[in-house]
Amino acid sequence: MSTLHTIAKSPTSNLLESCRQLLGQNENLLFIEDGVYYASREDLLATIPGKRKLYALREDILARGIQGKITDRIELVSMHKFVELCCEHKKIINWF
Amino acid sequence: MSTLHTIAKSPTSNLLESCRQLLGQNENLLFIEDGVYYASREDLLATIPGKRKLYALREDILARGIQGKITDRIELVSMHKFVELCCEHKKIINWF
Amino acid sequence: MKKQTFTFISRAAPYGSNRAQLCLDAAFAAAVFEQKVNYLFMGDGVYQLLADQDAEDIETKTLGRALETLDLYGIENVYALEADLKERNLSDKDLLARVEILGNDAAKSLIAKSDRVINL
Amino acid sequence: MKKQTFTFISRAAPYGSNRAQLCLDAAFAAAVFEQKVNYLFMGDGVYQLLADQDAEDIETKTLGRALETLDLYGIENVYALEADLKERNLSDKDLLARVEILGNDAAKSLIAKSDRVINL
Amino acid sequence: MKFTLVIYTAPFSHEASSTALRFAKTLIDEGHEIYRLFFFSDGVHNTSRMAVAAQDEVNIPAQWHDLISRYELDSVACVSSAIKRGILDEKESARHELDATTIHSSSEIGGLGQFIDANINSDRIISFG
Amino acid sequence: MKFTLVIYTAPFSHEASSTALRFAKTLIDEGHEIYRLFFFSDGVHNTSRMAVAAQDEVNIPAQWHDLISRYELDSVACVSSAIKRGILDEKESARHELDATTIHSSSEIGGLGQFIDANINSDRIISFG
Repeated sequence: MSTLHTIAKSPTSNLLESCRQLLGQNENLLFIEDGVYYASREDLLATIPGKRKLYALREDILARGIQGKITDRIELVSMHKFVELCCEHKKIINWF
Repeated sequence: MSTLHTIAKSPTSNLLESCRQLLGQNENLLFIEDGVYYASREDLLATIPGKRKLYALREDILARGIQGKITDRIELVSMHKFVELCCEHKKIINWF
Repeated sequence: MKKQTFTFISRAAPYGSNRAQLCLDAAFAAAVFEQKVNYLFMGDGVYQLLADQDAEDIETKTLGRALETLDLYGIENVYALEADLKERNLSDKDLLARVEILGNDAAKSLIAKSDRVINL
Repeated sequence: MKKQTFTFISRAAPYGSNRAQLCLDAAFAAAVFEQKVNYLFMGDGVYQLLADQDAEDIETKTLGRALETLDLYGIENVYALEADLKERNLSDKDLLARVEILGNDAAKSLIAKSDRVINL
Repeated sequence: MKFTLVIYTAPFSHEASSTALRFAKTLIDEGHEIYRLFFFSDGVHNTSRMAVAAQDEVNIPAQWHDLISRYELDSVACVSSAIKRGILDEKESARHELDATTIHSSSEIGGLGQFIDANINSDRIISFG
Repeated sequence: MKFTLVIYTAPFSHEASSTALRFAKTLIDEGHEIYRLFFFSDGVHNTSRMAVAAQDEVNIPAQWHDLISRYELDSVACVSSAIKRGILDEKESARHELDATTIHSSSEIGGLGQFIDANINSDRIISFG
């Protein structure tokens, strides 16, 4: 029952860096929209300690054709799972 | 009669870096809107070789209260001078 | 009405977009409805705190003036992120209002204690 | 009608915003009016070139498919910036269309030879 | 669970309103309650009844209207955002001596109080922008 | 010199349309010719006749309308951008069976051909976004 952060812009936005400044222990991340490009950037994700769960919205990944480039740490999720993640986390912080 | 580049977003946008990739010899830069924060960032402007002219729109500087923080390389210009600069340069490339 | 702790994170520079004003309007509304309000300036949002703003020539309301009224609305917990001030070469002498400068860890615990986080 | 050289710089990722589509629409119009058109993908714009795009599930037109028709419109000078591909770990094997990969200096001279630069 | 969705961006220019729409449909699919849709800033354009989409494009405001009508959702366009963007109901249109309304009948114009109320009374708030 | 201004963003959300307006006034002050104003993407909202500004705020669409009318400027809202954003003239409104127009009478709806034409026939093109 911790916090879910969503990130909706590409790495050019530096939103992950901003998010990381406020990211607590055991808080999880979901990449959506242009944010899913982060899921293909192992170099940038390396700054997020491993015990945090990293999710990315499948439909946004497929739209952009990056399904073959996703790093192992990412779990692809459906819109249904997105809703479920919102229920499982008490607080949601949206970065856009 | 070269090219004038305008930059309209704050340094968080990395627009100056993008512009620099395409910045030719003797091309000049004008910072407007949130782009004027660049005029207070000597560290970032250091990447632009000295012979280029760097301008910033005075009304945007005054709005933001950064008139005391502008580096020496910057020439503050009025809207009239902005128009004049557009006449003096054959081509204008707008970064936003 | 239940009383909750709202934390507003204002990350946008003033004037270039309406985001800074939007965040402020929402915080004023939370205060009017007697919620507990924290206001955190982060990223380019710290530029909102600069003294000597005057937006008359760009025909806009001067945002800095509105920030000076935060405490009139009962918003007294106003913070700015230290790292983001430093990155922009700003120190507390440049700032218009009494804001508390926070490190990332202090900001994290502020967020952790909030019920709602509005992040603009 | 005078014939001019237009260079379109497309810097936005597809789908997240309408910028990529906007730039393409403008370039198609220039081609229809028989202007000389260069099309340069830069920054996040290089993401538009990825093969295997399918935007059906987000209920949008698949932009990659439109890019494949560039040459049908007579737009044959299609370029991508090498540094921006590299930063995103992309190589020419990932790309859908025949694009010429340019270094910054080659791109600069492309721009220098253009009459109009539309930069989105 | 009770959800409130806050939408900050206009349709057609950003993916966010389309993501929000799919998220809302999924909430309903799964039996969750939508406490309120709150359209803020450029998001108010999602409530426009004047938007005409191209044939190969989804008319997002029309889809919002269908969803809101069908499930009788509470849908609010922030008044200060709306009127400066030309999103007007009968009352605002009359007050400003204009001759037409532009908001879909399924949404109403309301104040930031409804934004704060939604924050207090929903289990979850998600912002799309 | 002959200038064309291209405006990509909506008023009230971004400074760009306000900068463009001040730039246009300065051009006129200095005796330059404005060949065309071209409103593209969200920029079409600058031509809305339905926008009602707050008392302490400049009504940017109204100011554009005054400037365009007074100096009889050529002002075009891109058709594909406009109709999906609910910016309609009489022809588009009738064609889509709507009951109102939303564009100021001083601007017209036109195609991207007018964007290309402006690029060809102006001495300078400046984009605001």
